Order: sequence, then structure tokens, then C-alpha cells
Amino acid sequence: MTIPKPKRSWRQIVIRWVIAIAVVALYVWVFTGIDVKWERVLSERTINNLDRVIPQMLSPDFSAFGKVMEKMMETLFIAYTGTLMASILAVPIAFLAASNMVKNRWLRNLGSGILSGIRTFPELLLALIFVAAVGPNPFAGVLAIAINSIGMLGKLYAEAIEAIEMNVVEAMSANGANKIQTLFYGIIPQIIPQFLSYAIYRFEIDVRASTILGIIGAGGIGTLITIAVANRNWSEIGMILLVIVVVVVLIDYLSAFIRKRIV
Amino acid sequence: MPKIASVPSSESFSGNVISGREKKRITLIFAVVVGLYIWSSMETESTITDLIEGLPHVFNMVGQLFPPNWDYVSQVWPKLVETIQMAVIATTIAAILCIPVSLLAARNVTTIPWLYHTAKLFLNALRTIPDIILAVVFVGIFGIGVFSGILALIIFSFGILTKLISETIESIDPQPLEAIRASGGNAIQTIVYAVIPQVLPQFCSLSLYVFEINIRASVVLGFVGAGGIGLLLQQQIGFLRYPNVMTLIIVIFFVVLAIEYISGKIRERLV
Amino acid sequence: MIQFQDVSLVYPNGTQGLKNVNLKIEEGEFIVVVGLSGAGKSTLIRSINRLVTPTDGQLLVDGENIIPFKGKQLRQLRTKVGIIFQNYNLVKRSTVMKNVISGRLGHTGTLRSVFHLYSKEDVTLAYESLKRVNIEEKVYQRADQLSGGQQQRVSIARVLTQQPSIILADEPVASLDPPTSHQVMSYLKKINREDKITTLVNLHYIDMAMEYADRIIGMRAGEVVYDGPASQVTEKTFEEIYGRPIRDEDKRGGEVQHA
Amino acid sequence: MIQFQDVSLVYPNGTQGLKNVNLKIEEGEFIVVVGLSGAGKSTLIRSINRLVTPTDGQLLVDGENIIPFKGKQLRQLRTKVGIIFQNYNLVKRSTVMKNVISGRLGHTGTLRSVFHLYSKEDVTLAYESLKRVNIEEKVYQRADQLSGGQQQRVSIARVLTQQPSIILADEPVASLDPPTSHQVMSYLKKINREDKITTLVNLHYIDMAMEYADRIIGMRAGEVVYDGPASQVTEKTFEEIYGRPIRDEDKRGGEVQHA
Amino acid sequence: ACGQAGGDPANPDKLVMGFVPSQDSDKIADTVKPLADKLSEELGVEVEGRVMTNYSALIEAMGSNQVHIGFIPAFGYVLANDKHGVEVILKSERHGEDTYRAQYVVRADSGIKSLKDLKGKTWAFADTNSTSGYLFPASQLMDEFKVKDVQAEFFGEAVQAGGHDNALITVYEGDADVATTFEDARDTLEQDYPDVKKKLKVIDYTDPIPNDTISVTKDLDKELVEKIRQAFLGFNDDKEMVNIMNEVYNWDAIREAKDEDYTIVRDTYKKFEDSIDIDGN
Ligand SMILES: Nc1ncnc2c1ncn2[C@@H]1O[C@H](COP(=O)(O)OP(=O)(O)OP(=O)(O)O)[C@@H](O)[C@H]1O
Ligand SMILES: Nc1ncnc2c1ncn2[C@@H]1O[C@H](COP(=O)(O)OP(=O)(O)OP(=O)(O)O)[C@@H](O)[C@H]1O
Ligand SMILES: [Mg+2]
Ligand SMILES: [Mg+2]
Repeated sequence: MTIPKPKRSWRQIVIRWVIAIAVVALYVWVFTGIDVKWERVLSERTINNLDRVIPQMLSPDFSAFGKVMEKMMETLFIAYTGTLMASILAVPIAFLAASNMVKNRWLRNLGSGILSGIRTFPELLLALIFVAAVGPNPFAGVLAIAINSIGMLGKLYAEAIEAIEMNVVEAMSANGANKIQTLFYGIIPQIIPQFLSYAIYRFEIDVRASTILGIIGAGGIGTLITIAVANRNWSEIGMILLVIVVVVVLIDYLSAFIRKRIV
Repeated sequence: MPKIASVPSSESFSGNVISGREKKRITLIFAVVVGLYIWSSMETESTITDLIEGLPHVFNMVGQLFPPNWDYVSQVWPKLVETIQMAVIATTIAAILCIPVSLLAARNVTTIPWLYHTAKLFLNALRTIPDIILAVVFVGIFGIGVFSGILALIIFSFGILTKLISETIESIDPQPLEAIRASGGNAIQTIVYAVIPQVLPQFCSLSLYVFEINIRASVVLGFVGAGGIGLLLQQQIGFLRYPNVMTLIIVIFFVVLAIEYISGKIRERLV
Repeated sequence: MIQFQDVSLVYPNGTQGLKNVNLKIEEGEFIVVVGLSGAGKSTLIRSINRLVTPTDGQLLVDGENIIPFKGKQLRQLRTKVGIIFQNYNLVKRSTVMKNVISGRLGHTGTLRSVFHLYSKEDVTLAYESLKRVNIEEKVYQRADQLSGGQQQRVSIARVLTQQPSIILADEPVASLDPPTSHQVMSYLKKINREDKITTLVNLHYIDMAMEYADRIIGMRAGEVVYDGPASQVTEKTFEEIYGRPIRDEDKRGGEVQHA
Repeated sequence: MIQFQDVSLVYPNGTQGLKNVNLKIEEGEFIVVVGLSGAGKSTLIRSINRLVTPTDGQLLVDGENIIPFKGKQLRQLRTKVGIIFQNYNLVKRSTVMKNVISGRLGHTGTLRSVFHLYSKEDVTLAYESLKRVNIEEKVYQRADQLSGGQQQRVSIARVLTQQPSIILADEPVASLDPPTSHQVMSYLKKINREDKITTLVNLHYIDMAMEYADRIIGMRAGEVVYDGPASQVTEKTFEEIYGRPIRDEDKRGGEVQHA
Repeated sequence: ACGQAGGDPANPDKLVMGFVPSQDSDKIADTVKPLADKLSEELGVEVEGRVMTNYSALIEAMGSNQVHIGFIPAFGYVLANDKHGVEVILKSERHGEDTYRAQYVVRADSGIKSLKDLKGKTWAFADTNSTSGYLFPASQLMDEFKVKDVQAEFFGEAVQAGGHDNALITVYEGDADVATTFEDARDTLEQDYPDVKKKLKVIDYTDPIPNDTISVTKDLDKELVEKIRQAFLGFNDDKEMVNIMNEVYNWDAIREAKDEDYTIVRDTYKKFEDSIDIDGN
């Protein structure tokens, strides 16, 4: 018996080869171009360094616990305030960027343009700008986090809005509901769980992100990290790491718990 | 913690649109969220008036970013190439490593509870480490240079990717798995025939998403001598040369845009 | 009363959805529209509450031509005309009550509805409607926890809460199994009788059409090709409407009781 | 031959899925299991290829008690017993061929299967199986591009490729419309006759059960309450099985041709 | 500048003091609280201290009068003065000096003896914004060997290491031949690398570099500025404060300073204005 061979057009075959060659070329370019000093990486010094750094990191400096914890709390506050602000501010932009909400292509491109623009803006530069605007305090960090998070949250929100069941929206307008009523009865109930769960997810990311802001005086644990690094104080870095890991893992479990209950 | 969702029983009709229980629940959640917000904005000295007064400075600073200094692009090029190369390597390795581990961390594939929980905990802990600490530690061990940067990116993106992929695996349709098992397939066959086809498109698009994150993360790495375009960013901010900074931002923006475009194309083909 | 006067509808892509349709539907009638897939059944039904807009002719609802309606007038028309969809179109994550009360949106101010400030009567009405389709015990359950038939009953309750003078139903039983289909059709029929609400239902299956309809309208390629009382309908009629002999699969039941 | 000897199954949460079931099923029989929802039909069927594990008694397949089976032995058992599911359980994004050939996994080494190195015979067998359910022209299409009935046929082809000596089918037609249901049942029946494969099918609808079964097993609350040839079954029997008078909705067709 | 959070830019309700720990110090503090408290006590105004590890934000915050008193390294001060008219009032004294030097460090066994031996070698430095790590040594080499671009024309290769310690380690481990750091950055490393002083030797020093500044915004009331100056100078006589300054910031005393003291830094920076964009690799 003859089994028909899968049909592939010439076009498909050519596309396949082009992709394959492109991928191979990419990797050749990457691996020949990158300048890794293997003889250094694989040298005895690496082992000496491992010996020097790791044991110290693994014996965290508990005397620093108080100050690390204090800064960690500040980091948490920054992340919470910033994320909450962002999760609200992102909503209107997300609606603007969702293809099933805004029919005008230019408006929509504006919406998604704003979002990708924000996402590329380095958070450190944002923090710098806000330190200049409101002074070197945690509020500058809050603002930097808030703006930075809008980019990602807005994008995720917009995707969630695009995925809603539009026939429900149709049913609402078939009832004689106006636009605002349709929003509250047809759209919001559909998107709320995702929005909440994205906001919580983003909160976790922001806790990590706000650890960096301290570098330029915008509050949080970043100052401690940079100073400990400059002082080569590995055991304090160990302590900082321990606090971050434990606190964030706890938040993680808490938020997984909350998320499970709302979705 | 408020007990949020409970199985709504056929609660008797209260004459209201919203049942008494739901009303209490919503009020409680609202109170907690707002209460926490008030507390944390006091702790962080967040006052709107400060922001409003500071706005002219925001505009002033943003204004200084323009016009970007296009002459600077030529000097950005080598570091940009390095950044992209670092990100490609890191993403590739992270994507490969992520396959077995995300299977371990997926509840519906790894049915041994302790193994699954250990994998999950390990990943959760790994993901919490800020990229800057990773970079610092690797620079401390392997010296400055791209190798340390790549390692930091691998660990960083491995954590994110594995979480996303294992969640994707957990949400696949369980029925084909049962069917393969029922026709005598072993664990590996079940993965190859029922799990992988279902997660392949997401695997690709999430990997590209992580690639994009890696490009952005290397901005931070530059601060500790771990290579990449971040080095330039830090330099130019240090000299307060904002038009050059803007040039860097625009370059990164276009790279990210290009990745988004490519990943859109790939998704279209795969889904 | 609904009157189609030479109504045509051409979709933007050029498809002729309706072609010179002339119909007169009296108050309280129970009409079933049948026809092959693509015949224009949905288009006919949906033009009555202007989910689609005819491109030609006049469509009178209670004596007014609704084709030029816009904004407020349109919302008022829709308040008067309830529609039931094939996929129920409930907000899955909202409670049954919230879904049903949304039938009153057209009668309620925006602010009041956003804050759920409904009058006692509205809430009672919603609950009564649930009772009429025997699903009142699920009032605070989420819609996604109900079975298909139950969801369709909730969507009927939503329409009842709207207190429309016309009910449209676009293949209300297509996603249901046969027993549940009959149940849902019975509820529709019951409401039609009790409240004298003009009812138009699209159906695919001819046996159901014959069982429930007072009057049957047959469509083919956008045109009304049959219009008459259900009692006069024969297999022949359907063969005309379908343009081919009746097959088993044209009946909801398929081949039954062979054994 | 399959033999249930005093088999009971209690789910971890305490639900009694099977209760002292005693059955003897000969080679080549076509058996339909009927019963209300929750009666234990699925539990009965699924215990035969050990997707669930009885907690008591002996279950002999070809003379061997399969209850203590594990690992390799279990996979061998499953290679011999094919199962068809209500929702087809195909890998939607894989091609029909890949889905069908996965029926051979139990016969193929892990490495070979991972790299899709199937013998010529296996591939031919898969294609033959597709032909037997008349769907060979879709061989390289993706499963999600097929209709429900076609998907169910693919899943039958998958089981055929497995060359089992027993086929189980857990409500294979519940998600299908009546005409397609009959088609699928006919294929199962045909295969049962041609290959003499013992076949056990769960059904909800009594009319179909009577049409296709050689023998009918009725279940209620985990117990076998009826067991006899289909020809001897009457309405009375069903009333016994269901514990209440037969209603129209117990038949796939529902009430037909009243008009 | 317009209305500020602290009220009037000349007489703010609360003085904010921004502190950038000098990269050129072998120990970096993470708090300025004792200093701020003491100052507040002396001035009768609330004083808040903030530590930043990067001076760019401090300069901008002083430009917008969000920070009034800044502890800025020499090069940062020059930028701040150029851009926002920030004025230096005091400077620090370490080891009895109000200046320090940058040093050239090579491996003891490398055979490199003087600056001219460095030609074509690999150079490691902290970063291009560092006064002692980059600006001064590069300027010295430019003058001495008449080159315009040290990285391209004098050295064979250059490595931006991210910190003075990293620059030294790079040389210690043989990945570079010479590191330029503040004097004597090797102390930082002694704990991790006990033999660092044996293995690495200093071959030369640069001209003196003025120490870190205490600067104020240009809008601050002159009388208030004078009070601040006196308050800080008063710390020199306060044993407790001297201890704090020494322990935490490595300062022995505080001295008066004028903008002219920093002319040398400004001139050095001017030399780089066009070429500094060269990347550090
Ligand atoms: N939005 C639209 N744009 C263009 N053509 C459409 C649109 N909606 C329907 N049509 C076309 O108009 C014709 C009538 O469609 P309609 O949906 O009214 O048919 P129907 O009788 O309801 O069919 P079915 O039984 O499949 O629901 C069909 O040819 C259909 O393809
Ligand atoms: N995994 C399980 N855990 C606990 N109880 C179960 C489980 N699966 C089924 N049951 C219970 O066992 C009983 C028998 O279930 P089974 O699925 O065999 O019924 P069925 O006859 O197939 O019903 P249906 O027609 O609804 O499919 C039911 O009461 C059911 O709730
Ligand atoms: Mg239709
Ligand atoms: Mg079942």
C-alpha cells in the first residue's frame, strides 16, 4: 500500500531552509564574535575565588540583619506603592492599546507605542529623573517603579482585554446598555481576575527591581548592595541575599495563595 | 488573610443584587488594599503635591534627552553587538536547561509530591535573586567580562523562563496525556507525544520574551563590569550627557522592537 | 407588530444577507425561522433589534421605522426587544443574579447601575424571572458553574427581566443536547403564551420547529421562501426550503427507535 | 476474556465507585454499559485498563489478575487494551498521523519513538486504520482542524493501530450530534465484528444501547443491576436500571415526529 | 528654580544632605545619620541625610534644590558647578592632606619600572567617571607622551573594571598589566588577598587631586551657608565627631575650600570633553 507523502509546497521548503540557515548563521556569529576569556575562566584562580567568596557568602553576617531588614521593608513599601499606582494607571492605556476596544488604528498604535517606549526606558534613568524632581527619597523610587511597571502591565492588560468574549459585550448592547454599563457589566467582570493576578505577579518583579534603585538614592536595599560590593563584604552580601530570598519567597507563596482564591 | 473564595452555596435569596457574603468580601479586600496603600505611601513619603511640584523638573530632564546625539550611534555599535551576543547565548542555554527542570516543576508531569515541591521551591528562591547581585557574585568569582555577565543572565532568565514554562505545562489539556498513558506509553513517550506538542508555541514565544528581558537586563550588568551596553549607559549618565543616553535608549528600543516583531512572526507560524 | 417592507441587507463584503423580505408579524405570535446554514436566519432575527442594519427597505417595529435609529433611540428599541443567543453570552465570572439584572440596564441610569443601586422592584423582577425558569436556587452562583441548559435558562431569565415586548432567539438550543433542548423550547413557548410576547426563534432542526411553532418562516439565500402556519407544513415544504430531500440529520433526533 | 470477581472500588474520598461487581465477558462480545450519571460506568470501564485501581476483589484479563500490576506489566496490559474517550483526547496540535501512530507507543522503544523511527509496517498499519474509519485523506492535517466526529474517528484509528484485543469506549458519542453519533457507533460495531475485538461501550442513551449492543449491562450506585442480551431488554428493564420511569430525555433522539 | 518641597529654596524648612561615598576611599559608609543629627542640632533646622552610590542623581537633585548640601567627589563637583552653579564650601582632609594622588600599580614581577614601559600594555581602571582611576592618570599620560587618546594611542588595550578593587584584581590575576587607582587602594584587598602588597607594586603617582567637597546649591541663603560652614568646621574640635568622620568616611578633618582649588580637575576634564566617549574596552 502506498501512503501519501505529506504535501509541501516549494515555498514552504525554501522558507524552512532559509530559517535553518539563518539560525545557524546567527549562532556562528554569536559564538565567534563573543570575547570570552576561557583561559581565565577555567584557570586555577577561579577555584581560589570560589574558595574565597562562597564560604563567606554562606556565612551571612547576622549583625547586619537589623539594617538589612529595615531597608528590605523600605523596598517592599516602594514596590507596593509603585505597583498599585501602576496597576491603576495601566488600565486606561491598556484599553487604548486593545484592538477590540479602540477601532482607530492610530490611537491604538499610540497606546502600544507608549507602552513599548516605557518598557525600554531604563529604570535607573527614571529613578534619576525622579530623584531630581522629588528629592532623593523612597518616593522617587515609587515613581520610577510605577512608570516602569506601567509598560509591562499595560501590555499584559491589553492582551487580557483582547481575549475577552466579545459576544457577551454584544449581548449587553442588545439589552440596551450604554457604553459605560457595558464596561461594568460585560467587560470588567471578565478581566478582573487576570488584572489582579498580573498586578500581583508584577509586585514580585518590582520587589526585585526596587533593590536596584538604591544605587542613586531612591531608597531601598540597593544602597546596601553597592556599598557591600565596594567594600568586598561578601558576608554582608550573603545576609542581604538571604533576606531577599526569604522575604520574596514568602511573598511568592502568599501571592500564589491569594491568586488562587481570586481566579 | 481574608477568606476570599468559598464555594458559593445556593445561598438563600437576600433581596439584593450582591449577596451579603460577597459584599463583605469585597469590602474587606478593598479595605486591606487601601489600608496597605495608605501605610506604605506614608512610609515612602509619597505625596502627590511633591510630584506636582516636581513635574517641571521631570519635563526639564526629559527635555535634556533631546535631541539624541546621532553621532554617538557609531560608538554604541560594538557594545550593542556584545549585548545581543550575550543575550543570545544566555537565552539559548537557559531555554535548554529549562526543559527538564520545568517538567520537574509541573504538577501534572511530576507526580511525586516531594520532587515537585523541591523543584518549585528551588526555582522560587532562584528567581528572587536580583540580577545585580548575580552579576556581582560572578564578577567576584570569574573576574570582569562577558562571561560573568552571561552567567548572570543565564541564571536570571532560567528562573523566569522555567516558571513561565512550567505554568504553561500545568495548563495543558490533560486528556491526551491520559490517552497516551492508556495506550501503554511510558513517561518519556508521554512527554514527547502529549506534552511537547502542546507547549511548543508558548515555549518559543516565551523564550523570545526572555531574550528581550535579557537585552534590558544587560543594562544593569554594565554597572558592575559584567559587559554589555550598560557600561556605556553608566558612563554617559556619569558625565550627564543626556543626548547620548537618549541615543542608547533609542537603540535598545529598536532592538526590542525588532525582537517583538520576530517573535510575533514566529508565533503566527507556530500557533 | 413587526413589519418588514421590502427589506434587503448587503454585508460590507458584498454578501446578500436579506433580499426583498416582506413579512408582517402580529403580537403574541410564536414564529420559528428555518433554513439551511447561511440562509439568512440570523441576519433576519438580528436586524429586528438592529445588531445588523438593513441596507434597504423599511423595518417597522410598533409602527416606527427602526432602520435609521441611533444612540438613545436605538437603546430604547433594544430595551423593548430581548435576544437570546446560541452560546448564552453570559458573563461567566459574574453571578447569576448579576447576569439577570443586567437585563434591566436599559431601564437604569448609568451611575445607579455601576453601583448596583437597583430598585426593590427590579431585583424582585429578576428573582421572579429566575423562578419562572426554575433556577432560582442558583441565584448567587457563578454562571460558569452551571450546565449548558441551566445557562440558557439564565439567559432566558435575563431577557424576561428586560420585560421586552418581543423576544428573539438565535438558535437557542444548538449547543444543547436533545432533552435539554426540549426543555428550553418549552420554557420559551410557556413565556410566549403567558405573557403574550411576540417570539421569533431560529432553528436548524425541522422536527422541533414543527413541534413548537405557530407559524414557520422558511428562508433560502436571503429570501423568505415559505411563510405559513406550522400545521400546514409537510416534508414537502421542507424539501422546498432546503432545496433537497430531507435527511435524517435534519432532525434533532436523528435515527431513533430502530431497535 | 475479562472476569470481575467481587470487584469493589472505593475512591480516596470515600465514594463507592464499584460494589461487589461480578461479570464474565467473553471474547468478541459487544457490550454496552448503561446507567445514570454517577452510576459507576466509567469506573467499571476504566478499571479494565487500570486507569483506576479497584480496591478489592480480583479482575482477570486473559486469566491474569491485573489489580497488582505496576510499571512494565501495566504498560503491557494497556498495550493490549485500547480506550476511546468522550473528548477524543487527541493532541490537537499534532497531525492526525502522529496521533494515530502514538497508538504504537506501547510496542515501540522509547528512543525509536522519540525520533519517530517507526517500522514500515507500523506506518502502514496506522494508515490502514485511518482508512477503516474513512478518514485517510486527512492524514497530515492537524487534529484541531477536524470536526468532532472526525476527531472521534481518528481516536478510533489510534486504538486500532494499537491492535488491542479489547476496546473500551467511555461515552464515545456524548459530545457528538445524533447523526455523527450513529456513524461512530457503526464504526465501532463494524470493527468489533470484523476483528472480533471485545468491546465495552458506556452510553447514556438507551435507544442507542439497544440498537448496537449484543449484551447490556445496567449499573446503579456502583452495582451491576442488570446483565443480559440486548434482545431481552424492555422499557421495564431500563426502569429498573434507572430506578424511575423512562423519560423522553433518556433517549438520544428525544421526542421526535410528534407533529 | 521654582517652588520646592522644602519650601523656599533659600531657606528650606528641611535641609537635605546628599552623600556620595567617595569611590576613592577604602571604606564606604551606608549611613550619614550621626552627621545629619549633629548638624541639625547646630543649625536648629531639620537635616536629613541620604546616601547615594552614584553622583549623577545627587547633582541633578541639587540642580532642582531637592538636595541642598552635597558631599561630592572632585569630578562630580566640577560637573555640578558647570551645570547647576553648585558652590563648594568645604573639603575633606585625609592623612593630614587636602589632596590625594592616583597611583600606577603593576605586578612586582612584571619588569615594568616606569610610565614609558606601559606603552602597548593592557590598562585596567574602575570607570571613565573616576577622577583618580581614569581622568588624572590619563591626563598625565596624554601630557607626558603627547598623545590625544590614551586608550587608542598609548595602551594596547583597556579594561573598564567597574571598581578600583576590580581593577587591581585584574592586574593581580594577570588579565591586565597596569591598574590606576587611588592611593593606596591595595588596602581594600588585603583581607581577600593577603599577599597583594607583595605581588603588586606602585611605580608612579599622579599630581595631587583635591579631596571630596562639601558643596551647597547656588540658591541657598548666604547666611545659612555661612552657618553650615561654621557648623562643619566646628566638628574639627569635637572629638566625638572627628571619630565618627574618621571611622565612617576616613576623614580626619574638614577644611575651607574655594572653587579655584578644583581648577586643576576642571582643566583635566576639559581635555577629555571630546574624546571621553571612547568606550572602555
Ligand atoms: N458580518 C458579516 N459579514 C459578511 N457576511 C456575513 C456576515 N454575517 C453573515 N454573513 C453572510 O450572510 C449570509 C447569511 O448569514 P446568516 O448568519 O444570517 O445565516 P444563518 O441562516 O443564520 O446561518 P447559520 O444557520 O449557519 O447560523 C451568509 O452567507 C453569511 O456568510
Ligand atoms: N476520581 C474520583 N474521586 C472520587 N470520586 C469519584 C472519582 N471519579 C468518580 N467518582 C465518583 O464515583 C462515582 C461513579 O463515577 P463514574 O464516573 O464511574 O460514573 P459514571 O457512571 O461514569 O457517570 P457519568 O455518566 O456522569 O460519566 C460517582 O459518584 C463519582 O462522583
Ligand atoms: Mg445563524
Ligand atoms: Mg462517566
